[in-house]
Amino acid sequence: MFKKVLVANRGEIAVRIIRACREMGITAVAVYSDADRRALHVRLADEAVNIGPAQASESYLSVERVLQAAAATGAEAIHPGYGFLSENADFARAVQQAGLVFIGPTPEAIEAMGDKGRARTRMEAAGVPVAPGYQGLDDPAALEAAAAKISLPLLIKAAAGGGGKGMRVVHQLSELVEAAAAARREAQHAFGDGRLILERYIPHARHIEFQVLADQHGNLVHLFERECSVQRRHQKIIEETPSPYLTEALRAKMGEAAVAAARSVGYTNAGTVEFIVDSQSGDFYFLEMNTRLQVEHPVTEWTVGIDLVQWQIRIAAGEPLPFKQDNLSQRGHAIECRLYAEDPANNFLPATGPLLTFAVPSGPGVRMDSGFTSGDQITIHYDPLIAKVTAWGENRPAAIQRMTAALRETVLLGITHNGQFLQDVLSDPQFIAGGVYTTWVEEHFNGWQPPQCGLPPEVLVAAALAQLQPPSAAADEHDPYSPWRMPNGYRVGQ
Amino acid sequence: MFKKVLVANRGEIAVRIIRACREMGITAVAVYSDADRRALHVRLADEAVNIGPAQASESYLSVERVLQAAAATGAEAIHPGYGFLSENADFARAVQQAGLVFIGPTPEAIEAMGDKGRARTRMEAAGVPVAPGYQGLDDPAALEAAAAKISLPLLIKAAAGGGGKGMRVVHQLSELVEAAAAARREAQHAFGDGRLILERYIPHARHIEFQVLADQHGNLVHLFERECSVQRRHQKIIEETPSPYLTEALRAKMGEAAVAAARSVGYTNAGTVEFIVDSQSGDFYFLEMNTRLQVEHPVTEWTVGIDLVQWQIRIAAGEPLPFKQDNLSQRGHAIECRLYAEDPANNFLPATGPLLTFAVPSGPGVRMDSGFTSGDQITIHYDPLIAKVTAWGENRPAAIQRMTAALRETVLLGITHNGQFLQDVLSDPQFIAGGVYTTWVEEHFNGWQPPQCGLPPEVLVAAALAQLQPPSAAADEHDPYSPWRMPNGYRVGQ
Amino acid sequence: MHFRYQSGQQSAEVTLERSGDGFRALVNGVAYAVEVLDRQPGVLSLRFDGRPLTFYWAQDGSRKWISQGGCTYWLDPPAQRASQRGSEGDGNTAVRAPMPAQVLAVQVASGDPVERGQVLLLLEAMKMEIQVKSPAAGRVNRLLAAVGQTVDRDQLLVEIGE
Amino acid sequence: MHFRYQSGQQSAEVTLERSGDGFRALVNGVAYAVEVLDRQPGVLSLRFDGRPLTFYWAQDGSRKWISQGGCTYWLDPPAQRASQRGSEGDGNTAVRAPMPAQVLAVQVASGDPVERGQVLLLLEAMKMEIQVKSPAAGRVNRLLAAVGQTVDRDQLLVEIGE
Repeated sequence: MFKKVLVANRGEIAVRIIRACREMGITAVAVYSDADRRALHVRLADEAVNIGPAQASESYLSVERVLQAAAATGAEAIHPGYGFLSENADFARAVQQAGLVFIGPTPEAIEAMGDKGRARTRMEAAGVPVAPGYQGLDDPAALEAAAAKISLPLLIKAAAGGGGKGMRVVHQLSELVEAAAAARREAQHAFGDGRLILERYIPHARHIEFQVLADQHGNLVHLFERECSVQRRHQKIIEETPSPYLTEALRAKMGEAAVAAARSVGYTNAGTVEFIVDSQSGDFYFLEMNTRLQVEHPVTEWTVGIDLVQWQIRIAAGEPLPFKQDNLSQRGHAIECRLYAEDPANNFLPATGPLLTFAVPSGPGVRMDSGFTSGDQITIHYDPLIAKVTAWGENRPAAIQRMTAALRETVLLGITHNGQFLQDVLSDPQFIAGGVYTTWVEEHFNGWQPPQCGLPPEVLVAAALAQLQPPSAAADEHDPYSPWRMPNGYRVGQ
Repeated sequence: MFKKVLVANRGEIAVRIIRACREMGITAVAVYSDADRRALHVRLADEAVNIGPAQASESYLSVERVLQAAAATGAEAIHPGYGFLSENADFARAVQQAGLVFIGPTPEAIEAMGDKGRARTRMEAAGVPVAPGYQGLDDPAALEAAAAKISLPLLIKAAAGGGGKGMRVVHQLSELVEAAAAARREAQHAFGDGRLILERYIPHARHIEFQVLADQHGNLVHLFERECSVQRRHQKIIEETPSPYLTEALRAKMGEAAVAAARSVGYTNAGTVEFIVDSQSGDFYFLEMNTRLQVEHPVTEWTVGIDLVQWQIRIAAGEPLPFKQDNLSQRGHAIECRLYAEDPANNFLPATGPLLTFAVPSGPGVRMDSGFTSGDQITIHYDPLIAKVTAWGENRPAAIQRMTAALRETVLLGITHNGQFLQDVLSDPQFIAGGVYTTWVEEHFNGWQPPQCGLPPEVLVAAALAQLQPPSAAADEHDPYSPWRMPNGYRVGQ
Repeated sequence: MHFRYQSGQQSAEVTLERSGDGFRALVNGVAYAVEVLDRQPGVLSLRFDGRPLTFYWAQDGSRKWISQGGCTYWLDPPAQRASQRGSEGDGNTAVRAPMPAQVLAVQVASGDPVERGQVLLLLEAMKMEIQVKSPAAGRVNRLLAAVGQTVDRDQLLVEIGE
Repeated sequence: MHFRYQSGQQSAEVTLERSGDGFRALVNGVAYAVEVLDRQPGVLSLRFDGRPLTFYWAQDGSRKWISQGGCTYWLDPPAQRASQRGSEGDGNTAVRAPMPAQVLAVQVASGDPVERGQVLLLLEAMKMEIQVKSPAAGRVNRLLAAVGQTVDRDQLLVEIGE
C-alpha cells in the first residue's frame, strides 16, 4: 500500500479522499490555489502545497504544477477526485511517466470514453445499446439524409464534449440545418472540435447510471444503479438508489450492459456508465462513461456497503477485489441532495459569499460531505457545490423522510443556496411517486419562488435576544444552570 | 400511528427517540428535571414538561409525574428509553391503565425476566442453557450441599438484582458461608430481597448478547449478536458486531436460544438476551434478558439495516414486522465506544464539569449519538455517558481503523473523560486479535495512566495565538482571505 | 429594551422585559413569555410560550441572519432600505449583473448603438458562462465593466440610453 | 508578544513576532514559522513549520484547554500552582473525596476514634456508591462533610489525627 497520496482536488471530494487516506494509514498531501490557502481540505491534510493562483487553469488544472507538488512531497500516487484533471488522459499518462500511480483507469480507457463519437462506435461494437443516430455528418446533405432515417424529435450533440454545450433539440426537419450550424459553432468554440452526433431525442427521459468497479486482475463488477433524473441545466441536484423506475429485469439487463461497456475498454478502478432511459418504452441507451469517481458515490456506498474511495486506492495499489457480482446486493434506499451556492429563484445562477454559519445535520442514517466550515468563503472561482447531504432509510419513503428532517436541520447563513428548493422537491407528489425525468425540474419548477416564511414573532424575539448583552454574572448567581453563566466555548451541531 | 409520543428519558437516548419521532411525523414530548431544564433533549423536543427536582427518584423515576406529563400534553404513547422506568413492570402497567401505550414489552414479560431467579427457572424449562447452579438456598447447609455439586470457582448472585451488587466469586469452599452472608446483606440492602443464586463461575467469560424484535402478531426474530466483553465494573465500554469469537454454528445455536428465551415469555417489541460464553469450551449460558432498548443498539442498526427505535414505535402501534428471520443478515462490522465522564486513571470514578468544547467526528461510516453540546454541564445526578461513537466498516479491521480516526477527531474539553483510554483499548493487540473477556480491562489495564503527551511547541504557539487579539481590520486589507477578517459566526466540526 | 427590525417590506418592533427567570416579550403589541434555554456563539435556544425552539444566527454588517426549523430569515435595522437600485428614472435603462462573476469579455464600447437582445458582455462564474444582453435598443451611455473585473450580483454594468 | 505557560511540572515561554503573512514563534528558544489558516470561536488552524494543524481550545478561568490530534492539554498561567493540597505536614491525615459526589451518609462523629479501613462516609455520584475508608487508625479531628452536601473531587472530608 502507498505511504503517501497526493489529492489533486479541493472541496468536499478532497476532504473525502483525505479521510479515506487517514483511515488507511496513508499520509495525505493537499494542493491548493491562492484562493484556497485556508480551505478545509488544506487544514485537514497532513501536508499541503500551493500550486498557483485562483484560476483553475493555472493551479488545479495544471499538470505540471500538480506533478511538481507530488515530486516535492514524495507522494507515490495521485487521486484526481472528480472534475479538474480527473478525466484528462494526458495527465494520467504524465503521472505514470513520472513513475507515480494514477488512482483511476488507464489513459487508454479514459481516451476511449472521452470522445462521445468514438465511444458510441465502440459501444455499438460491444453490443451496448446506443440511441438511434449517426455521426461524421459534415455536410447538410448527409445531415438531412441521416435525419430522415431517425424519427423526430432529434438531438444534436457535440462529439467531443459534454455539459450541454453544442446541444440542440430539433422538433421540425426545417430547423435542422440552422440548428446544426449553431451547434457546430458552439462545439468548435468550446472544445476546438465541431464534429456532431445526431440522435433520436427521447422526451421524458430518465438519467440512470451504473457504478462499476474493476481491479487490475480482470474482476469487474457493477454496484447497481443511481437514478439522477432530478437535474437543472444538465446538472444533477438529487440522486438516489435504487431507482424507483427500474424493474429487477431491467436492472439486470442494464447492469450487464454497464459491465460490457466497461469491459470493452479494459476498464480498471471506479467508473460510471450513464444511460438514458425512455420512460415510456423502458428502452435504454448508453449516454457516456465517466471515467472517475462520481459526486453521488455515497448513495452507492450506503446501500451496497462498499467504501468506493478506499477501493479506488486499493485497486490502484494492485489489490484484487474480494467479491464477485453475486456477492453484491443493495440494502435499503439512499438519497443525496446537493447543496449548491446558487439562487433557484434566479435561474439557478451562482451565488457567492461567506458561510457565516454552517451547521450540519446529524443522527442515524445521515451523512454530510462538505468542503467548508463556518467562516469559509464561496467564491466565483470554483464549483457551486457547498456540501452533499445523504440519507439512508429502510425503504424509499423512510429515506425521503430522513432526508427532509436532515435538510430542516441544516443551517447555512450568509449566502443564497438551494436548501429550501431541495425541501420543496422532496415534498413534491411527483417526486414522491418517483415519476420524474431529466427536464422535470425545468418544466415543473419554472418560476419557483421561496415560500414566504413571513416574520414570525419567535424569530424577532430571538434576534433581539441574540443582540442582548448577558447580564452581570452576579445577576444569575441564584441559578446554577443559567445559560448566561456558560463559558464561551466552541459548540457543535445537535 | 401515534400523533404524539412522550419520551420518558434524558440524554442521548432521549435525543435518539425524538429524532425517530420527527422522521415519522410524530410530535415528541420531552420531560425534564430541574437540572435538565436547558438540556439538549429539551431543546430538540416539540414540547417539554418539567417533572420535578434533579434527584431521579423524584423526577425521571416518578411514575406519577411522568403519567401526569403525558396526560397534560395528550401523548398517546410513552417510550421509556433505557434505565429509569424502562424495566419497571408497574410503570408499564400504569401506562396501560391510563389508556396509553407503553413502547416496550408487556408488564408480564418484564416481570418474568425481572427476577433472575424466576427467569432462570423459566429458561431451563424453555430449553435455554443456564449455568449449572442452584437457587432458594436459605441455610448454610443447603448452600454447602449445592456448592459441592458444582465445580469451583463459584459465583454468588442476588436473585433480585443486577449491576454487580450482591455478587461474590468464591474460589475455596471455606470462603463460601461468609461470602454468601455478605452477598445476602448487600442484596437485601440494595434490592430489599436477600435471595441468592449459586452458579458455576466461568473465568475468561465473554459477554455476548442477542438482539430480538417481536411484533404483536407472533413474529419474533433475532438480529444477531453484540459482543460486549470490554467492560469495567460490570459496565460495557466497547461493543461490536459480529462477535470476533462466534462461529457460524455457534451464532445459529445462540440465536435460536435467544428466540426461544424471548418466545417463552411472550415477548414483544425490542429486547436483548444476554449470554455468558465460556471462551475455552464455547458453552454458553443465559445471563439475563434486558426488556428494553439497549445502549449499544446502533451497532445492530449499522450491520442489519434496521432502525430499531422506529420499529419499537411501529410495533407498539400494532404494525407487523415485514421480514422473517431468513430475510435478515449482517453486512460489514460495527463498533461502539462509550464516551464516559470518568477518570480511567482513578478507578474509572465519575467526573463532572462543563463541556466547554465538544466537537464530534464526521465522515462516512461514523455516527455520533449524544445528549449534550458544548456549554452543557455533566452533573453528579445521572449517568456518566456523554456520547456514543459508532463506526461501520466493511470488516473488523476497517471498523477499528475508522473508529480510531473518529476518536482522534472527537474533542471534549473541560471535563475528564475516557477518550484516550478508548483509543488505547482499540490499539491493544489483544483487542485487535479479538481475544478479550469480561475481566480483561480490569486485569490488563490495571494502573492505566494517560500517555504523556508532553507540551509540544505547536500547542504552546496555538495557546498564544488563541489569546492574541486580532489586528485592526486595516492591517489585513491586502489579503482578501485573511482569517482575521472572517465574520464571527457559528461553526461546526470538520 | 426596544428593538426594531425590517425585512423587505415588513417591519416589526420588539420589546423585552426581564420577568422571573426569563423575559416578557412584546412583538407588535402581542405579549409572549420567553426563557433562554441555551446561548452559545451563534446559537440560541428559547422556550417561547412553552415551545422549545433553537435558532442559529449570524451578523453580516448590519444584517442579521436567522435560521429556525428549516427557514432562513434576514433582518435589517429599520429605514435602511435606501433603494440600492438607485435612480433608474433618468431615461437610461440599467443593465445589471445577474450573478456575481468575472467579466470575460466586453463586446460593446461606450457610445455604440445597440439592438435589443444584442450581447453586451460575457460573464463567468463557477465554470458557468452567461451572456448579458441589451434589454432595449439604444446607445451605450455608460460602460462600467472591464474585462477581468469581478462584479457583484446586481452591480450596474451598462446604461443604455436613447 | 510574550506568553508564559505552565502545565503540571513543565513550564514554557512563547514569543510571537509578526512576519510577512504570519508569525515567527520562539518556543523555549527554538524558532518556528507559523501562519494562521483559520480562526473561529474555539478553533484555530495553523500552518506550523509547513504542517497544517487544527487546534480546539477553551478557557476555564485561568486554565486553557487545548486539543490536537486526539491529545488534550491544559495550560495554566505560571506560578499558579499554589499547592492545592495544602499543609498536610501537621500530623493529621487528610481524607479527600475520590470523586465529585453527594454525601450519602456520615458514619463517624468529630472526636470518634477510628480504625484503619473503617468506613467514614458514603458518597454517591452518577448512581454509583462508594465508601470512603480511613487510611489510618486515629481520631476524627475534623469532620468537614455533612449528609446531602455536594463535594468536589479531592475536597477535604475528614482529618484523622492521633
